Amino acid sequence: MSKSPLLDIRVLSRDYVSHSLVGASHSTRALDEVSLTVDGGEIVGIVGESGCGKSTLARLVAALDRPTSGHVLFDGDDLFSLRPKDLMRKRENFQMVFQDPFGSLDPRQKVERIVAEPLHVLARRPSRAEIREKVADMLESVGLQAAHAGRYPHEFSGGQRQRIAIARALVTEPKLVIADEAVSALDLSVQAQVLNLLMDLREKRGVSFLFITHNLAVVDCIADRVGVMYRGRLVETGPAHHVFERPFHPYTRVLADAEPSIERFGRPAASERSPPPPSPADAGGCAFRNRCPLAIARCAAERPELRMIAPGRQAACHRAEDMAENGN
Amino acid sequence: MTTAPLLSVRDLAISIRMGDGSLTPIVTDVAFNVEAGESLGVVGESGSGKSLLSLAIMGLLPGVAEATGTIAFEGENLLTASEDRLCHIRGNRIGMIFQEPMTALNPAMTIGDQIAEGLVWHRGMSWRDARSQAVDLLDQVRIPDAARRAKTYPHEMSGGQRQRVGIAIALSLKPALMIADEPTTALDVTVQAEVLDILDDLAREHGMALILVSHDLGVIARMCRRTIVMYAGRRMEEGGTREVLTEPRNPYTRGLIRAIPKRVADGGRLQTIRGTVPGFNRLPAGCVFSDRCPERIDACHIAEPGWTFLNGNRGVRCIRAMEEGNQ
Amino acid sequence: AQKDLTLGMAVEPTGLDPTVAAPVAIGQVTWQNIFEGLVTIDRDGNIQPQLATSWDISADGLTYTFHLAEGVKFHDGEAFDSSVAKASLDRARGADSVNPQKRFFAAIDTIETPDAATLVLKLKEPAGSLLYWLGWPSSSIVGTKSAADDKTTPIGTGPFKFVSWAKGDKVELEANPDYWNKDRQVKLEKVTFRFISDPQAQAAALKSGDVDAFAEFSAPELVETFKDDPRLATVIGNTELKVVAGMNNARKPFDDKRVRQALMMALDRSVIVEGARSGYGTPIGSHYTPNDRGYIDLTGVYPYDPEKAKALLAEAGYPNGFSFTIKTPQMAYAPSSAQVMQAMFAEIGVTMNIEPTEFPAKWVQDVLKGRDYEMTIVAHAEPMDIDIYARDPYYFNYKNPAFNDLLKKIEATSDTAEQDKLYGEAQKILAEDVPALFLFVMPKLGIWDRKLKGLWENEPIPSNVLTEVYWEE
Amino acid sequence: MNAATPATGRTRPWLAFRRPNLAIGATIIVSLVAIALVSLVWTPLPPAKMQIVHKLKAPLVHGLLGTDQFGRDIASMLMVGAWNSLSTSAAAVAIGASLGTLLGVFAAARRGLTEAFVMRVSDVIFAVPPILSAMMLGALIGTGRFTAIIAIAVFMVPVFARVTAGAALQIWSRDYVLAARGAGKGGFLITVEHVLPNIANQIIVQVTIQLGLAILTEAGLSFLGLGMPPPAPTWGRMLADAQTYLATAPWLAIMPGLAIALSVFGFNMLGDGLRDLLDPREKGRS
Amino acid sequence: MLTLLARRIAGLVLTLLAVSALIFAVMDILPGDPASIMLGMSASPDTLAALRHELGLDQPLVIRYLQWLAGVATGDLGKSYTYGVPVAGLIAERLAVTLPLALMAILISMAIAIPLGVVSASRRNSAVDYAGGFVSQLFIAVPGFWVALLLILAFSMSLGWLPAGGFPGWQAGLIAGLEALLLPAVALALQQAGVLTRVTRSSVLEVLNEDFVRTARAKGLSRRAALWRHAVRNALVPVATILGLQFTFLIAGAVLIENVFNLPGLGRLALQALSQRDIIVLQDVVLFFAALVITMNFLVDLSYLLLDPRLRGRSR
Ligand SMILES: Nc1ncnc2c1ncn2[C@@H]1O[C@H](COP(=O)(O)OP(=O)(O)OP(=O)(O)O)[C@@H](O)[C@H]1O
Ligand SMILES: Nc1ncnc2c1ncn2[C@@H]1O[C@H](COP(=O)(O)OP(=O)(O)OP(=O)(O)O)[C@@H](O)[C@H]1O
Ligand SMILES: [Mg+2]
Ligand SMILES: [Mg+2]
Repeated sequence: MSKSPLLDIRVLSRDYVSHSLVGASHSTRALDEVSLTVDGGEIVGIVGESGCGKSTLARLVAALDRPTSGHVLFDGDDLFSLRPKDLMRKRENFQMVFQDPFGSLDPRQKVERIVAEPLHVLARRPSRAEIREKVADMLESVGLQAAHAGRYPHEFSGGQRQRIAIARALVTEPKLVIADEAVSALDLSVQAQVLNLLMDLREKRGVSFLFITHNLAVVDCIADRVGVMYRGRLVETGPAHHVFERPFHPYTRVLADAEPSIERFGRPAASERSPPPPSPADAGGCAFRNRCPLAIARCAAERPELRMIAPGRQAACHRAEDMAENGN
Repeated sequence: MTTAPLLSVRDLAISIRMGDGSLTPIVTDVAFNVEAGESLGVVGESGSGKSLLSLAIMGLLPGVAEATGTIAFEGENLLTASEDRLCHIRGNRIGMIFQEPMTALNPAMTIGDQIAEGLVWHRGMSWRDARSQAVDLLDQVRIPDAARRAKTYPHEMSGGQRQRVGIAIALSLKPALMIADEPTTALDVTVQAEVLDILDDLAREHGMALILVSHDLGVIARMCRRTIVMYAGRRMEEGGTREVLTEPRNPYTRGLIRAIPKRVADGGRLQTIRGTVPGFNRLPAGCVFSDRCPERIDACHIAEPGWTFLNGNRGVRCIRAMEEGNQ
Repeated sequence: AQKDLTLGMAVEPTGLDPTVAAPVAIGQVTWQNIFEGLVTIDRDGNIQPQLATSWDISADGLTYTFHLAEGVKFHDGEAFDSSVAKASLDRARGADSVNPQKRFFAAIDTIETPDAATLVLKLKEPAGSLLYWLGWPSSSIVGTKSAADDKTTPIGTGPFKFVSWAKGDKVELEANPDYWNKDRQVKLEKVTFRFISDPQAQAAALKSGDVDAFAEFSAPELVETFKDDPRLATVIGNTELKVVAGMNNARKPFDDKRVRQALMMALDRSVIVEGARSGYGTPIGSHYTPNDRGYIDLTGVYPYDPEKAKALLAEAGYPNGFSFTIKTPQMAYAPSSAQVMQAMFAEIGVTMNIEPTEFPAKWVQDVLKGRDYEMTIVAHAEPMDIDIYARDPYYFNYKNPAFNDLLKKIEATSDTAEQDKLYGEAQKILAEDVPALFLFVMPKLGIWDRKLKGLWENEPIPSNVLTEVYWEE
Repeated sequence: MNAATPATGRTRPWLAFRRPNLAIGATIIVSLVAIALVSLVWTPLPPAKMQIVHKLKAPLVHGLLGTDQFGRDIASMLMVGAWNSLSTSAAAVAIGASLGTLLGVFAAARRGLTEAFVMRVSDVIFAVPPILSAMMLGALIGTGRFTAIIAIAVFMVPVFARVTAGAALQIWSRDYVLAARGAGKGGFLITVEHVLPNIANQIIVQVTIQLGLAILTEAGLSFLGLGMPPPAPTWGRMLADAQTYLATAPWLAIMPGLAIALSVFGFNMLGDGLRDLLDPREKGRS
Repeated sequence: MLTLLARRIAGLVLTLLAVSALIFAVMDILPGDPASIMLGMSASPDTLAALRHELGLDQPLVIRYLQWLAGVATGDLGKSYTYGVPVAGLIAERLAVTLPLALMAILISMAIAIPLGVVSASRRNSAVDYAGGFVSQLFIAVPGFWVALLLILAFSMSLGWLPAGGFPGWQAGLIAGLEALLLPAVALALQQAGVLTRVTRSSVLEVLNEDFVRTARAKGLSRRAALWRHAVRNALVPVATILGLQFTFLIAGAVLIENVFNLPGLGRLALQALSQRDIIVLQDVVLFFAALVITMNFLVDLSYLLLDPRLRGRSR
């Protein structure tokens, strides 16, 4: 790698300590030593089941939360060692889009104010006229009309709201947009519109995306590279299409198999599994081993680390090579 | 058709009384049959009236909604049946599984009791017997360690497990018809697959008819033999699932299928349906889809097309299909 | 006949030992019922023998010799004799005494006990009123052993014994079967004092029969509602409660006699009585009540005459009136009287602002001790306390040497006729000078069961003497 | 892209009055306020004018609503009392609501120790019964309107602090707050721009409810002689004074009692109506 | 559970220290002292000094406060200045009246409010709902002391069924005691019932919108059964909160009613102590109130655990 990546996530961990009213407080590791990079103009997708730490990762990258350990380097600067003032300036370059288009817009603010909110970070406060112009610009570039600036969020449909949220994220012309389930709440027809919009933006403005979702098809559609997460750990990365076509981690396989598709009618043949017992994410071994059809003794003893399996492809599995050889 | 179907819905229309007292029609001209043991999928985007439809069959429409038409279940019109009669049918003959596993269970009652309650209520069983049967049911929906789990509260279970409890409740009285209103949208894919499998197994084992409501075409493809596609409270298309998904006859269905995200060759874009679902108080004149339809013709704006029966058990609502059908 | 009695009182005593605290409610429960004194005061206000069956006063008025009753026992069995009496008086006048009447004992020089049945008081100077004060609750004779605990479990020589005290609610007494004075056999067996402060609740308790009697009913406006009740009798008697609106005579404009006189003339006392007390009350013209000896009616000295009042004000330099503040304690009579006065003062152009003042705490601090006020209104309860205008310091800040001389003369004579004449003169001086606005004497509104007999009608001293009370068949 | 499609039609303001609560409450309160305002310039008789000869006359015998024990005109006193009671309560609620809201949003913004501290302060205030603290305050600074206002306000502070803290915490968990933080905004800006506007409804509703309570409390304080000094008429003191005339002149107690009940009722109805009107969940319903 | 308790107690102690220091300071600033109140208008200065010494009032404020604190820490609440008896006993006597009164009032108000609230909610916008709403609004709007007067007028003076006031003490028998407390309890309960009805109604309405009620109906339960078996219990959490607040209020704030019914209650003790400047009694009573507020909050939290198993899980 000659030039340094736009976003460089280094062994990032986050523990949530729950102060129970009783007894010792106990901590959950929501994010466990995740390392990942995003280059300029790249769309990196993150998939994984609910609760695997996707949103935690997003919040950390957006510097809305502090990690237990690890670093997030943006443009070479470690976000968590910046002074608050510098961090605020830095925010000009990365913004976030949230999942729920109904909850992420303040119902009592007009679209103009909502979209203009991130301009707060600019060193030079733009004038009213400039703001108006910028907002109008943004609204048009996400497929809304400048005239919409004077309306309230409740006057818009879900898809339109998500566009407003995207306009807000783009108003400072950031280099990176962190999209946490940005299309999950949308209906099919709207989802397609928004996905197209994101791809346009990447093309026209060179915006990078860290695109988080639980929908494999969406990632497959939009992302250049994908990271699969399981229980707070990154278990596989690689070019999106390859990862789903030929998974190197059994969990990716399970995910891909479970994804419903209109190309598969009726029930898949090999779905006769008993539900897995909940496995503790202990440090001792692979967290997936209890659900894993390929588990071997080593999986319980030694935790697999993320490693290069093929060019551009990494997996954290002791049996990744076997998977690679066996093909599909 | 020699014998009457298990469920026969005719001319169903549902309206909502708005804050200012006016009635807004939501669901219009819905009709379909469900035979015993058959599985029917209902797809449609959010707000297209799927839930109202399911609730209407259960007789549990919210107070502001009014339904007309007939919903004949085993020959009895549920819309005119007495509340007592409905109480008897609900749970007993028709079971329902709800969308949100997190909120559909009473947080203050053990899951065993929630399952047993229906048995006590309808079958007059003792709580003791009902509870032991509840444990069996939990077993059937593949909840491990069922006897212990029966004594726990919903919050101690995961979403997938709760949804299984919901299935167990609906299943407890061995209803002839099971309505599942988006039973897996709140779950992630691996759990969704498991829940769908269980539902499938049970429907088959008990010979239950199943109405599965979803907005996920993939789920419908996996589960249902027949499918109805709904838009703005209207059925747009009906037929065998495979035919509907592979040879859609309505432009809306076609649009939906094309909008499913999939890898598109280099930088290509997904095809979309332009515009958004209109609110029920501002539907376009003529065909409700006419303002968004890429294949519309002038006639589309004039009158709403009726339901056209095509060959086999297929039907569609579209002027162009009417032409084709009449050919 | 019925042998028990429930008597209502508005105020609960704080402690039951009248020799260590001032509130009249203490005496109203215990005096003559539980505790007795060397002498006592009867229902007409006369001094009568009690534990001292007789006494001699030396001609120079400096030696009092008391002959004590014999065979007297306290409720706890302690025998009463001259040493007990001496101990009791010494306790009241000692250096660390907290007896509220301590200053009346200041005249006593030494106390001797020649024998068990004789007590001799040697005085420093003649004290014409000593004997009277020895009849008061604070002079009660307490036992040597029991004195320390009398506050909560009073032990006396009286015809009733203390049984229990449910604080906030009631005190119960029972007849003392071993009472020493066989001439005075009580007819009640059990007596309950119930403390009810809310006048409406008092009325309700009376009407529902929960309480048999209220010797001092609080709300005159409710008296009318008892008129139709065949079971209850309303008995209006006299009290010593003189309601006066004291002025700060040292402060402008009240330092000008003409202003005070004008204010007096601005007030129609009978209207005040009518408006504030539903007509129950007797207007007075000086600091003296009609039931005290030597009383003269002086209400005519400055009768109601707003025109004259205005003229007098103008003469004093206040043709357009002035404005001032009255500090009113929150007892019912004060704000209501003040409101009527306020309206009347307004007629002569004087603005009076009412400042409700917490009683006793804040009132005592501000007015009585701090003398930081312009006008106040309060009922003076002690009998024959005309001498307060001679006290220095006292809250009126009134200074009249002629008046002071007069009072000294009264204290020096023991001839009652002469005393009465001098009292008359004193009343006249006050009526003329108007150091305070003399308003009215509060009546004793007794309301009780018609069959109940023997309760005091008048109140020469705040008390509820039950020795002669009985139920008619 | 076409014009936006409103999710729901805009609420037409007059429709609000289809809600009986709101209509009844607003009518009562507006009339009371109107009467209170009129009393500032006109009353049938001067409220402090005594006519002892006409004392305790029944309604219509002398004056519209009769006279009190001093022969004062009850109708006039009630009118001025409306002003005194309403303005005292309004001032108290204004103070209590602003202080409490301030504390509440501050607690919500800071969480942790600050929140615990605010809750402890509420506990402390709750621990001292309002009448007791009013009496202490009265002894300390004298009785009067100011004391009554402060005494009532003190008791409102924890109420508002709790209500706002709860509501504000919910707002703080919204994604748009997260978005604002992503825009580099701090606690103060977020509170002003997002939290306060979004909890304003709940505060307004609470204000109307507390106004009713304040009138009751003011009446209780006046009843104990802790309110405004005479001759200023207040409903509470009129009721207190009337107590002993309940048997002989019942209208004396009934009139101010009704006035109090009516205004509390009005404020509660208004609060209820506003709650229904402002609750978004109620929008779709009848 | 124990840590929960420990935290609460720590909070309690802090709050109590703050309250007591505050009251001590305020009482010191307040004009008037117990000695001159006890000795009346004509007491001489040396008598006053003697009494002040006897009561320990001649010591500096801080010393008195610390002495009082030390006493409380060792379980000695001190002696009343005016009554001259241990305060603990005084409070206990008053509590014997106030506690049953508050309990009765709470029970009566629950008996009125919960059915009324539930029925109003389940028949939203029906005649029953409007009537219930009107009645509860009325209960809230009418001042309690006024209701008390009317109750006395009707039931004691006219009908003579119940005593007009006062408390005979429990030694007079359970019936007599309860009779004496019945009217005041009703006077207190009506207002509380008004509030509680509204809380119950809105809480039940909220729960009726929950999905699990629909699940219950889908099982075939009738409207009534779903309401009582599923909705009501879940609706009780906010009701419990209000009940806790009300109970504290009834113990501490029922002064007006206690006055009208002449009940020797705790609220009146506090007022009396204040007007007599009996600082020790006042301190102890307020201390008790504060402890009560916090204990009540704690009990309410415990009742949440009872009503809502979700919270139980968290504390495991
Ligand atoms: N504030 C928090 N306190 C304690 N635990 C938390 C907190 N936020 C998240 N967690 C836990 O951390 C884990 C990861 O949560 P996160 O929200 O990142 O998951 P996710 O992958 O975004 O899930 P979803 O798909 O459901 O949004 C979960 O187990 C969650 O319960
Ligand atoms: N109780 C109600 N009051 C008012 N409108 C309602 C009510 N219930 C449903 N509607 C309206 O009826 C229409 C259809 O609602 P329904 O819940 O049946 O949609 P759905 O197809 O189930 O959507 P989703 O996929 O989001 O669940 C929507 O426009 C909705 O706003
Ligand atoms: Mg997430
Ligand atoms: Mg739905």
